[in-house]
Amino acid sequence: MTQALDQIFVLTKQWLLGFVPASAQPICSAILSVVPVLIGFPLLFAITTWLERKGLGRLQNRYGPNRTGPYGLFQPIADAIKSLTKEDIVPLTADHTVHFLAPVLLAAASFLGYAVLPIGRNMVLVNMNAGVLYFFAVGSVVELAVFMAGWSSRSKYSLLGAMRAIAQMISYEVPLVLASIVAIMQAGSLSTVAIVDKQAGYTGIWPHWFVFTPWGVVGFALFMIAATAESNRSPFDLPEGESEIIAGYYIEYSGFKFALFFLGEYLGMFATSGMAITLFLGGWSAPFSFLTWIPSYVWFFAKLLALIAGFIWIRGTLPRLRMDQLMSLAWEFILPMALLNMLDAGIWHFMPAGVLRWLVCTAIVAVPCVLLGQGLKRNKKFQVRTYQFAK
Amino acid sequence: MNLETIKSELEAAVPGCRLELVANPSPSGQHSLRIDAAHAVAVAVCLRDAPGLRFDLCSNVTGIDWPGKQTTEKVKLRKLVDGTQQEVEELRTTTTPGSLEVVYHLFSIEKKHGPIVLRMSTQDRDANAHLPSLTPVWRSAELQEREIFDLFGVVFDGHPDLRRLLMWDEFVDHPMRRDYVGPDDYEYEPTAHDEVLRRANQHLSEAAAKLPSEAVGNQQSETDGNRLSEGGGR
Amino acid sequence: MTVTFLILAVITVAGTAAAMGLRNAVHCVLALTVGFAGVAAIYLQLDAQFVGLTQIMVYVGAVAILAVFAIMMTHTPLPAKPPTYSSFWLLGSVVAAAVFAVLAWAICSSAASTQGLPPEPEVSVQQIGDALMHQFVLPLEIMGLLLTAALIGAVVIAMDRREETK
Amino acid sequence: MSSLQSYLLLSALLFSIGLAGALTRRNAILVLIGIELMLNSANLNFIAFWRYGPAPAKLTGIMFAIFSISVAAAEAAVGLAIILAAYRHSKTTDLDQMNSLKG
Amino acid sequence: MVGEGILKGLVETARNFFGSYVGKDRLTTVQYPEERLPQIEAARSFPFLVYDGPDWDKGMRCVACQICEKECPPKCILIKKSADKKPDAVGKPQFYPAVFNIDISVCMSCQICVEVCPFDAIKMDVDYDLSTDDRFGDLLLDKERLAKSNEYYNAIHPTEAAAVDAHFAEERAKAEAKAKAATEAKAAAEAKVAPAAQEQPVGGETQ
Amino acid sequence: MITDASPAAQPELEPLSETSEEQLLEIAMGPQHPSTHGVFRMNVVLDGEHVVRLKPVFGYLHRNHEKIAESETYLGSMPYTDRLDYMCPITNNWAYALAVEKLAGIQVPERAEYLRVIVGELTRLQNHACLIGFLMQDMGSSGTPLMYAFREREKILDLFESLTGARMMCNYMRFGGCRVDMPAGWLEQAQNVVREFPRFLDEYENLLVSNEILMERTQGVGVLSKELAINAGMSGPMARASGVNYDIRKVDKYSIYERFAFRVPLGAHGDVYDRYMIRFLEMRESLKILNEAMRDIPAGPIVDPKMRIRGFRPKPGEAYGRIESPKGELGFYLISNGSLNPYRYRVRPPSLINLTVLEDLCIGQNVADVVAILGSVDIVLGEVDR
Repeated sequence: MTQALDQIFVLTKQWLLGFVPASAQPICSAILSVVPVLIGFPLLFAITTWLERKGLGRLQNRYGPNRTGPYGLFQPIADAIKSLTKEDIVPLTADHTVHFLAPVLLAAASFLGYAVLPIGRNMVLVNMNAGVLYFFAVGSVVELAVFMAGWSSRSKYSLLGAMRAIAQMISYEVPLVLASIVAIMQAGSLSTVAIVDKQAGYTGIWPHWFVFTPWGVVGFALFMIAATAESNRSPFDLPEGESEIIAGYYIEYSGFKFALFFLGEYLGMFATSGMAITLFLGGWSAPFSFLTWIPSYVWFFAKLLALIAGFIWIRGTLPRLRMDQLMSLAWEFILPMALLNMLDAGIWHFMPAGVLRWLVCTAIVAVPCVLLGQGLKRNKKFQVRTYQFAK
Repeated sequence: MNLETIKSELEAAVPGCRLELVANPSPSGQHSLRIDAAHAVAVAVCLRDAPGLRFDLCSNVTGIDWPGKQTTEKVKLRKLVDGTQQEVEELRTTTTPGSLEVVYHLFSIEKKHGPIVLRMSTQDRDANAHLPSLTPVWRSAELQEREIFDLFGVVFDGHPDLRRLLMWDEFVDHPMRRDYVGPDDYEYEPTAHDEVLRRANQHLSEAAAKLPSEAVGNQQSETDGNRLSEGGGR
Repeated sequence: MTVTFLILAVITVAGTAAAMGLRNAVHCVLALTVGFAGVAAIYLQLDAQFVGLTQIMVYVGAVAILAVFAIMMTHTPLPAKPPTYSSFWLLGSVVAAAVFAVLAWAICSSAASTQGLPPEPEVSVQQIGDALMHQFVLPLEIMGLLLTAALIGAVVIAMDRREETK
Repeated sequence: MSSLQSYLLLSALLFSIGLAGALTRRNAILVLIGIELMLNSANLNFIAFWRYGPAPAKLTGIMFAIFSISVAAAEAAVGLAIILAAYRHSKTTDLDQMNSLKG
Repeated sequence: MVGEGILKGLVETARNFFGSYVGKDRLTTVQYPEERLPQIEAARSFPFLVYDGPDWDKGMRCVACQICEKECPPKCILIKKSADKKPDAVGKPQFYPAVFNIDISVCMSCQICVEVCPFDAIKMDVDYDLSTDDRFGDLLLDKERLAKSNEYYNAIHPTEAAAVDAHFAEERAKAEAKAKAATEAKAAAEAKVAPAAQEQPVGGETQ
Repeated sequence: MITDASPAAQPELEPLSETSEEQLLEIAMGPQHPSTHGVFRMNVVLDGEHVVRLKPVFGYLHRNHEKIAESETYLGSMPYTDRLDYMCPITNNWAYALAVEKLAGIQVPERAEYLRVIVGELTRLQNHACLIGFLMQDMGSSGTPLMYAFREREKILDLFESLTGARMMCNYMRFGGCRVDMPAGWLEQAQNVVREFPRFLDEYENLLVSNEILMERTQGVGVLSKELAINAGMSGPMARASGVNYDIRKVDKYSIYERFAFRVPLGAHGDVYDRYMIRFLEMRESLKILNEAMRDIPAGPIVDPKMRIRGFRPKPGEAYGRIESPKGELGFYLISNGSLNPYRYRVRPPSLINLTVLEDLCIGQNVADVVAILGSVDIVLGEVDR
């Protein structure tokens, strides 16, 4: 029963494929795999916008949306209708073709990454040999879409936003990849399925997730920081910096195209979160051995939502960084840490299991982390100040 | 701080300056010191830097418009009327030119005293409405002098950036002058106040009568006038 | 197979031709990315998965972006002022056409180029890694050195003179 | 078709397009891009020869392509940096105007 | 340690997040059309005219003295004095406003008209649901729409209204006493002078 | 001594054409920009993201308040002052009332002075809390601190409403006192709010003060030197953050501020962080004043019984009255010619004058810093443009 529930989607697909002739089976199989993803993740996007607005509202002591439907649940639908019925405005001097293509490309590129995300046991669109590489390769297309949007709008704000976005994305792609390399090293494969399989199994009730190792937790933290920057989320939302350059590269978009940017941003966030789950949080595996009866995809989405909640929490708390600080964070902290972390993962691999391994590996990452942090603080010369009062 | 002693101190420090005490009859007791334009900057620098004075904060700068007055009086004159000297009563109008006055309120942050009120007057309200700018002495006067330039029309010589502050650059008049009449091309809200509309329309027709067609056309388009009357008819 | 190849080839050629022919420099780069992506797809079709993905990552994700960045930073007039092409564009085209003719003639007349497709090889990423780390470790090291040198060189060359004086 | 020959022809075509671009464009960045295109066509050749070659398991072609891509990336970086430096000097990316060594 | 302040902030927002489910003081939003804040006695929105008795037109306290019209800072009041007089609350014949308009699109709710009114005739309303789709007509309140009963006034500003009523009662008592005294005096006079003059009519036909 | 006319050197800008190595980007921040706090425009010339030039453009909200006041009675201008700095209407009322009281020599009863201090300091609390919230909003913190500030402001506005009848446009002061006395239970309610306020400040402090991102964003940004601050007439927290010891409550000893023990915090760096922390500390000091004032408030009349509402004609003369409003020195300069209307009515707006140095603060900074600097100056466009 558990087995069947776990594999219900896989079995359904096979059952449906039984009705089509063998010659059409590959294409039908592809369609049957892709369509749920194309529907499911936008649906998740809708739910997330609602969750985000609700959660942010509560963080800020507000109710959040509560007028459309029970608990404001229909808010995403209302938003969709609103954005669909809005006038689509294209600036007169804009490069119309590129202006049109940019959101389409962005949304399309955001979808591509899902091909290699294992969202459940036996539930991956393509079990690609170089899955992680594929993921990062299609991720880089987003930059181009962002540039197209910013450049084609012929607006100074959008150009500023595009420049910021590209600079930020390029800078953070390096730490993102480097942070994920530790997991690849341990799994010995670029295939996402293999990485998840490597993290299966339990010691007692405790899972073998990579995040429960010194290099894993550092890698995960670095990956999440870089992923936040990569998906333009607060506190790294400079490209769209509401209060500075208004909406950045998509300032000149309205209506459905604007919604596509929104969709693209959230899909990117889901994809990178999904990749973080795959790389460090054991993919679809249950957190405790006694919970394995819950279907694998449930676990995947539960972890995804947990990470998204973290994103929302951080967004509701932190102010935005400045461009140069963002860059110095990437180059002075995250990049060295990621490189060290790779060394740490290597040492972990070659040291015999035991307390000593734990101690050594923790020390290797913890000490530089503190030192780098202190250095960063000293370089920037910021401190909590004390104030004097006039007599 | 006695204004008298300040005055004498200033006169000693700035040779040739003409200072005048202006009494203030109100209970506030804030008497002021009228300085002449030629020595204004020197006096200001002295006020700021003299160790006993140290008025380093120029808090408030503002303008006052004193429009010219026309006074008519009956004068008895000896005149030749029909070949004989006669005493004739005659109306004589004297026109005082009026002036624009700029007032500076100074305080001292260092010595915590103040205020001392400085006044400067222009010669008239038109061509000679020039005064030296005290912005080089007190930076705080920068925007306020611009505002006075904008709203009163005092030209501050030596101001680093004398542009209109609140009104738009194409605007010609100076709205804070007492004789300023607002243009009627405001978008008057149709209101219950027939009085407003009546005044607007009246002013409009006056303007039309005063100016040849072209100027009126620039200021006030035909449609605006129609709109106003429509609003009035509502 | 053939159809896929034809489609990809058409896309690639169209993209690259547009990249070399369009007047607006940014359009050129955008078209170029299409061409690069087409080439990457052809690599994938030739079972060179790793190279294909690397191609996308390097060319689309880095070179194209660098190019547009350079275009933005050099304030290239968009679209370019009428003489988009060099003064000896005719000569250049003729040379290019001649090169193609010679190459095409050589390819068509070559016996080796008509051979059939061998069976699909097993190329896992692990194998590539192994090869890089064992057989090709020296080139890899040199490549690393080269990339470092290029990185430093690029930074030094492109560095703003004002920054240097600080 | 779709044999080695077609890949080679495509590669030759790409090479010529790149060459034509490199020779005819005035914009230095586009010339650089043309050169990149020529490198790409060479890569395509490597991959095609590897795939149709006698020993695809030996990965030589792939290795060549990987190294070639790396070189191309390095070349692009340095090339664009030089263009930027030249632009700072001569305020143009137009090669026809960048013809003087004195600047 | 770097990140300490960030963590502190995260804890603080989390506390607010959960606190908003627990404590009322953290979630102060009022769901407006369904819930409303308790009416504050001192609140003010726009002026209205108080009338006594059942008939708004007859009982209007306003005597068209036009003080409020003069004192109104944005000049949003328009009053036209009547030609005749009507008895007021005390019984004295007074003018009344033939036209009394307030343009509440101009009014800035400053309450100066209320303060300057010597007759306690104009008071501040507390009604704030005044949005309308007719920009001009509905925002120009005439005499009829301005008139609100004394009971209504008592309901919205009880303390203030009680004081006013007491004041009026006093006045009325005084007037009555005066009238009584007058009638008594008159009666006394009548007792002296035989042909009694009829009581003065209280209507508005004088003048 | 007299020769040197400009000690506080204004930044001399080289002509743009010579310095600019690359093409500069000129963008208009505002009048429709989320961070310009109303309709305000800054024409910013950028080199990359660095500000080369910045020209503030004023006047979008100009309604010539001073001209209107010349045709109003003295009292008639009182509700207009609410609309100057709409974040703190009561202190505006106060400054105007103070100026008129100076002009006409009116005494204020003691209870009214206490009431004025209480509402004035409450205004300062809500203004500073909101300012910090807005500043954080400008730095991109999704409005969380702003919402917390608004939550507390709501409580203070409730107090204002039950006292004055309006939440923001209070129109509370009268010449020689206040308009109404506090209703029953108001003092307890206010004491409650004041008692709860430190909790909110602690919360704010946890959220913001030691936040590394905030410190990085604000420390060393928009530094204003003490000399320039004095010379450019900065006032209020803006000046005190630069170390200028000048609090009009202490200097002028107006109203009854002498009676309260409060301290004036001073900054040492004059950057955005200092301006923000000074406001924090001022709120704590305001709480002290409030506690003392609420404890000591005497009974008595709230307005000078001799004052008439109608037909108020001060004798000819002039007066400049000023108070320490939350934004800085808010002064009113009045000239009476003995008629019902002031001959000249002038507002000395702290918001406008504090903007004098905006360009000096922003040059060389980032676009992102410009909004933070503007936020730390604390302007309200109703007052800037008047």
